[in-house]
Amino acid sequence: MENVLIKTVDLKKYFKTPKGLLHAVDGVNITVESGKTLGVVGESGCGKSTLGRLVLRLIEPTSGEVLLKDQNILKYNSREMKKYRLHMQMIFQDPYASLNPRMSVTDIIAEPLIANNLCKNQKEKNEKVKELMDIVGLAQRYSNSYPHELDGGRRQRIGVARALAVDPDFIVCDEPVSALDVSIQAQILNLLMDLQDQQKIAYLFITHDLSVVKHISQTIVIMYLGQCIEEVSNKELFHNPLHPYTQALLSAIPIPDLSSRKHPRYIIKGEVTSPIEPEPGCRFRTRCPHATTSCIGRDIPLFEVEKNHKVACVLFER
Amino acid sequence: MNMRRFVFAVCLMLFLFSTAFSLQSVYATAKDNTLIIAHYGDTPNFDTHNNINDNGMRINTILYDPLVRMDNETYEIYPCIAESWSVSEDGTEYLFKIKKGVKFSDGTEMKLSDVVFSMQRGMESPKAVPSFARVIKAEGIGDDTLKLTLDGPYPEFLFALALPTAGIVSEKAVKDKGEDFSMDPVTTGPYMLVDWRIGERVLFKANPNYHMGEAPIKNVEYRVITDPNAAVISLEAGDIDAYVGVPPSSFKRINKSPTLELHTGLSFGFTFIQLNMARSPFDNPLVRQAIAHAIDKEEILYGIFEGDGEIVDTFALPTYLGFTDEVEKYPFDLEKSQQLIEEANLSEKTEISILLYTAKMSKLSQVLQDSLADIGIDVKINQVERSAFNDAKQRGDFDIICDGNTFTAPTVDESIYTVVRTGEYFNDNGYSNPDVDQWLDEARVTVNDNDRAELYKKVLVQLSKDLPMIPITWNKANIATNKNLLGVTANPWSFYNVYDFYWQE
Amino acid sequence: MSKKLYDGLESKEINRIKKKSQVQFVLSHLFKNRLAVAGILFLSIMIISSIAIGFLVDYKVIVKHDLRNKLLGVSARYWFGTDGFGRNLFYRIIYGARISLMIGFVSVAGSTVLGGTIGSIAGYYGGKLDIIIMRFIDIQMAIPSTLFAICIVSVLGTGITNLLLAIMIADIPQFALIFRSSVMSVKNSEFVEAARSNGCSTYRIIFRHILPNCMGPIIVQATLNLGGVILTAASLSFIGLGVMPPTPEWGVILTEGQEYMRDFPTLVIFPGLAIMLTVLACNFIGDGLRDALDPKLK
Amino acid sequence: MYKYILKRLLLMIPVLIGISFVIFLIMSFMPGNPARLLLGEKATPAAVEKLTEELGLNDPFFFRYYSYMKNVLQGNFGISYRTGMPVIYEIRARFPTTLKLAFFSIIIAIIVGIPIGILSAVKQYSFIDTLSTVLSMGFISVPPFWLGLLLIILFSLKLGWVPSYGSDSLKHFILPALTSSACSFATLLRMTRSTILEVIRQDYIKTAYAKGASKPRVIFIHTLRNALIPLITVIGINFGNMLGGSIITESVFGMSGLGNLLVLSIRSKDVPSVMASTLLLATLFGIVNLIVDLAYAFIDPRIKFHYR
Amino acid sequence: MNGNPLLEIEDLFTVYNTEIGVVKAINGISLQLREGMTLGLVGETGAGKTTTALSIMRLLPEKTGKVIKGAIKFEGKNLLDLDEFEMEKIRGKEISMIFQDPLSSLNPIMTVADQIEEVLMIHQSDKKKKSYNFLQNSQLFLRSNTKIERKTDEILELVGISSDRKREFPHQFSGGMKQRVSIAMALICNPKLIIADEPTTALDVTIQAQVIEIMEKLKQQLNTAMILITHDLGIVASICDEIAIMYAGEIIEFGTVEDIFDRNKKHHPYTQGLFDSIPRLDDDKPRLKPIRGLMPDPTDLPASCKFHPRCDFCMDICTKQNPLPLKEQMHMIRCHLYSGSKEL
Repeated sequence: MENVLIKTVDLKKYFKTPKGLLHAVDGVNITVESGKTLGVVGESGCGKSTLGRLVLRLIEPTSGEVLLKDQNILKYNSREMKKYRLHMQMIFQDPYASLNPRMSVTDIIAEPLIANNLCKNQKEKNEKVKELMDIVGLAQRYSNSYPHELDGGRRQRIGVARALAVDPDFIVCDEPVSALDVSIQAQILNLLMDLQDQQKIAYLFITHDLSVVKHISQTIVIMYLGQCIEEVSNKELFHNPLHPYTQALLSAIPIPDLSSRKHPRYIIKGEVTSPIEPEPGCRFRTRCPHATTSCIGRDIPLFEVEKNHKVACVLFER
Repeated sequence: MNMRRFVFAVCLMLFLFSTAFSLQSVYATAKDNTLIIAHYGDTPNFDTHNNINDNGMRINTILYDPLVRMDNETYEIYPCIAESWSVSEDGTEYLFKIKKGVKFSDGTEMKLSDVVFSMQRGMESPKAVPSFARVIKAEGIGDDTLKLTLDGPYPEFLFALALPTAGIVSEKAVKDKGEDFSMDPVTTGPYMLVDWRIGERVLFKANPNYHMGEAPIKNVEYRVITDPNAAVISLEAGDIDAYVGVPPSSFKRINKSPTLELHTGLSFGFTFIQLNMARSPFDNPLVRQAIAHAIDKEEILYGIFEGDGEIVDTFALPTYLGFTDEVEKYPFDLEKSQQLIEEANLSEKTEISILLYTAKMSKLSQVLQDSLADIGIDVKINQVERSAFNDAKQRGDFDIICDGNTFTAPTVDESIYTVVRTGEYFNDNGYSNPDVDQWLDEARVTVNDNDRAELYKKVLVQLSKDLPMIPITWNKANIATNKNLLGVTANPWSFYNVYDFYWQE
Repeated sequence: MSKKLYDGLESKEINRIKKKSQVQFVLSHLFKNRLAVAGILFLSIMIISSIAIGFLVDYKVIVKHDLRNKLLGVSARYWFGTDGFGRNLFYRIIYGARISLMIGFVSVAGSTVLGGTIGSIAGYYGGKLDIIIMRFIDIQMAIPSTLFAICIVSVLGTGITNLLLAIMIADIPQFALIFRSSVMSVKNSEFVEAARSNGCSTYRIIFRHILPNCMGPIIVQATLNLGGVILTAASLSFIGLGVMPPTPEWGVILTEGQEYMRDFPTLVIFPGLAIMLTVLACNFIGDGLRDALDPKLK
Repeated sequence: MYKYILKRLLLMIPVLIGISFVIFLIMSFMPGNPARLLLGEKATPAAVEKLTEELGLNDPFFFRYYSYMKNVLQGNFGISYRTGMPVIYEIRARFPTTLKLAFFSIIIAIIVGIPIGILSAVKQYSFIDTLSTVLSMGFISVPPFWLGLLLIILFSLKLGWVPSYGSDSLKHFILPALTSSACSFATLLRMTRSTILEVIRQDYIKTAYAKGASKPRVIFIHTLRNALIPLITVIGINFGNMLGGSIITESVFGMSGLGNLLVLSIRSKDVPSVMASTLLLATLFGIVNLIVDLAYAFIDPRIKFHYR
Repeated sequence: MNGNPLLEIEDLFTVYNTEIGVVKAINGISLQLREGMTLGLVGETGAGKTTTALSIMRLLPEKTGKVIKGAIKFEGKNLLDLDEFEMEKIRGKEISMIFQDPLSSLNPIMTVADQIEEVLMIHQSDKKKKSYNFLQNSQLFLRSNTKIERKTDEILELVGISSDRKREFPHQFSGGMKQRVSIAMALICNPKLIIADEPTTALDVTIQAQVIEIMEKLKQQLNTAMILITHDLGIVASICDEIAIMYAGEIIEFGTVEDIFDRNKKHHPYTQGLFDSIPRLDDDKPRLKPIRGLMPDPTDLPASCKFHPRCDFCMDICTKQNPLPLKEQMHMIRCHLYSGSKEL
């Protein structure tokens, strides 16, 4: 764990709503090692996107710390923050909404360079853009195109190129492939993995798709209603899921194989409850088949069951 | 929430709206014997002493009886509430013998005390100034004589008393009703108020107790039609029987119509251009004369006013006491005008604007603007609201004013005294000539007609030389009526006593 | 072999990619709309002829009375006849386009800039500032804009400049609202978030990312308002609170003609037609722009 | 729900105060002395001065505003400078005309605009659709005062079917209502068309077809009610615009309504009348907006849910 | 292989006339579906899956969409020959449809019960007369009768919604509940065929599992045939009997579940590519093998094999000729790779 790049300490973000405080992210501790990928999985509304934005300080957390190489970035003012932004970038979910429709491909990719004064002149800028386009596999002839003229896969490549422009150490990928078709999805996943190999970039990979996250990440964090309920290594996840929710999630995923027909499927009842002013206790207990009274009344912390495997469930509490 | 409730609610709302707006049945405008006269505006109220609105005064003419009334054509004063009258030697005391047996519209008898009360009420009211400006005392003598004391001789006083601002009110009604009196007056006039729909119409019926006998036309309606063209259409369509103040552009049409008749006559008023003598370049008499020469009065009269009026060179008509033809005349002569301007040697170009407020004057001012452009003076037209106009005029903040006036009686004093006498209220253009002041004041205390005529002559001649204002045309008054309506003559004030009218059998 | 085929497809693809900027794209769409083209044509003709008439005819001829020739019918010399002052109605109407369009363009530009500033600030910063600005806008919106313009003209006095100011002030809240809502909708989009994560300054975010993407509805609104402003200006002149005669403003010409409406209806019909067609042209263009800028088409 | 209505009504108060302040401020900048207007040209300067003092016109601005508002809160809208009568008399007499005019116009606009809008949406790109588009654009572009004059020329002067002037019978309302409904009819038509086209594109319309619902059923049961929601706003806004537009319409047709009163009062610097009529119009405007919002809740359960 | 053919699609061609040009959405597909069977229609965006469904329902966008060739026989009747009124009787009663987005596919201003009952009412009244008495059977003037109400309660309970909530509006339900309502609506008339267009794509995984379970259960209970449109091979594997894989408006491979998911059998290169593109939970591929290139432009499709520009096995013939379908029992593939033999 000496390679820790990003670490959050008890990160919290509460939103004000007319019905009360919405606990979007509620005390999350994650660690991203440099050059590695941390996957974050959860259903819609579990706070995973909020977590991604908190880590980048695109929104201000309610409390907690975000440490970039042991520096708490939350302490910096906006000018200092600008410097740190160069280390951290983001790739967005919707390749249609995340590109400014009024700017050409070159302009979009060059935007971080210009905003941070990273290139001295037009020529340097153009060369850098050209280079980036080569890296992500975009043909040069698209450099004057506008996003609306391109398809989803190419748009997402632009998004990747933009994130790479400032040579970041760390990229938050917020569901970068969920809006894409399977064949394109695979292209982008390969691209991201290649980039990691070449440039040793660390990813915080947010998705709702367990199979994708398993494919790309070394460590996986499962979130439920703003809390981290299981942290597990890639290999362990499929063989030894511990938390009942993780088990349900794994079982719910239809596997493109006939063998799955034989297994009885384990389907959890009910739906995600509202994260507005939750009572203390395990947030999954309303749907959990193993729920007991011990699940109520106190927040269950994440504790290590085995090496590289932490879980927040009373069943495994020692 | 379901659909049925929604539909029900919509129906309910529609029902409520429709009942709220259910057209109040329009009362029958019985064509049989109702005379409908239209004016351009509505009256604010029906209080004779508190109403100097044109339209209000027209209404008060038939609602109230003054002490005396004026004949439309001969300008002769004839008795009404006052049977007869006499003036003291020095012209400051008037004795009126009040008619007996006059009844108010509520049936009560009019007493001398009512008349005295009315006079005193008028004197107190700031709005009844046209009638009472110079009255200092009103008292009853015996049981049928009213004595009015003035602050000086005032030969035109009877005209002032004939105005509808000097009506007779019931003392008891005024005291009982308080503020409501102005909405529901008790009067001795030929007609009584029946109904008023603000901004639309006023209905009257003949006063059955009228002291001169009940009016031949039993019902009268005063209708508001702000647009004169619309009024002419209504006239032609027979919707209304008479309209006061027809625009000249419609004269042809009315004269051609087989059912309509146009009655015109000279009014107590003229159209003039006032030059601000306190300001450059109008402080230079040459410039004033140049302007006078640049005005083509004939073109204005026939081109703009459609011949409605008479060209004048001075501020009096030939019938007026003291009228003279020996005044300086300024015929239309552009060359002369340009020459005068050159002589005046206008060095600085100042910004000159014409101030006005009515649409009628807007046309005149456009023509004036063109004329002045011909002699090298560029002017702007500044049409403002009436209140702003009065304001600017009083402050003397103007260059040229295009205006028309109306006064109480057909005399030279009435037409010019307040406008040219130094320090008078309407003298806004800084004109001051001690000689003129002296002659005007002298004429006021001179009882002998010949002597007064001489003084007025001197004043008029002097004014034509000084040129504080340039007279353009003498205005005319008109009323267009249904041909079947008889007894109509144009009133110089445009206040019509419907009592004189009657239907052709 | 297969490599060659691959290239073949790629070259085909190149043809398919429209190398058009956003502006060209919108314009090409706009020019497909026949009504919008008609509007542009009409407006251009109006603008060109109203400028040309300034060179061909002396302004004095346009405003100078000639009472001997008043109220003439349509003839070769007087295409639309003459008015109550004997002036050439055709000249006056053509010249009037200058005034009406000038009032229109300037006041729309003014209210766009002012309203835009207020609206963008309210929309971008939100919070208490937004609430305060919105209350002010509410207040002004609750007063009918015609009434508001009349009040302002009454205070400032009549005349072209004052009329222009009055209309401009009365239109500000409308633009502020549009700017505010577009800024608010764009503000939360992902590409703005991306710009922020790239370290763009607030200034750069507003001017480079947010405002260009708000322009669509604003351009449409401005074009449509152009027509509205011309109408309001004419209305105010019509009730005697705008431009003063003899300036050949359309509302003024109409008012002057109203007196002779019964016998010479052309004095009312021609200036009215001029107003209507100009406003119609603006509306056609605005409508065409709205369709051309419609994101659903892209 | 009642709580919500109350809240909205309370929220109107600051807006009304703001409006009164703005108008009072503007009016106080207007040149001219009301006292002189009230007394007429021939009144003596002394009398004018006395009245000026009595009306409190020499007081400082804020004091005047304060005392005016105090009176308004006591239900006293003051004495009109123009007529010398209580303002409330005139407003009471004129208000129904304006309301009636606006009401008739909006009814005409709804009756004509919505069905044609539906027709042109259902038959999109047909001849009817193009015709109604061009027609509605024409109506939006036509100057209301000019349309009024043309209607007068045609129907009153040439044909003599309806009176051109006045406001006393239903007949008198025909031309003015047509005139002032022209613009809102056109906007309503266009809005109906576009919202219906918008709604028709929605998935639940596809669902309705998939259920086997016939086309008229889909349009009248599913589409129209959903489309009604934005339409209500348009109707509300138009109603407000009509109150403002009454200034022009009433002056063309010489109707004695609030609009006419406003022009008259502004011209004669009749502050109390202007204030009272503006406040009345603004209140009405606010109430119409409130009704619009409540109608939303009535039609759209999502919003109703929100209010609880 | 049980049952008679319920739905037969023969050589169907559907196009959209758009501003950009003619979009060839379906290019000659033929299908057979027997009673009680579930057919999975798999493909990526733009493959023509939804267009197939809309063509069957005859709900293509009126102005642009058009079937230009082919037949759709439902119980022997060609649906394309029916007039609109007869079609209305079939929709919702014989064939019903479930849409992708439960959020937008329910009318937001009608209660759930109203929307379900509407289906019953429409199909009750039109037995009588061939007339558009649309107002008579609307809720405007008629409250639903008890029979209908009971049926609604039943179906709601069946999909797992308490009948107490039936007077609530769609916005008061969560996404999964809404999709259950859609299912209830589709099932209430006991249709013979349900077309489900990506019914679970918009839902979370755990909810998706719930919904799929219900659909499976009900299908078996009611013995309804179903066409399931999806891009998710996992869902297909878990509930479908037969699978058709679509690419650019053509069915490029068809077979039973066993045929398709048997990795040892021959497959179309596209099918192969799809399987290789999916990251899987159960094995640790270091790298995915994506299909290169992009979907072809639907306005400008190659006349020959539609997949050849992206195909790793592209041959000369592929650029010139559209392959004919090759069959082995149920299993069909359209590819020149296997055209050496008459059968697979």
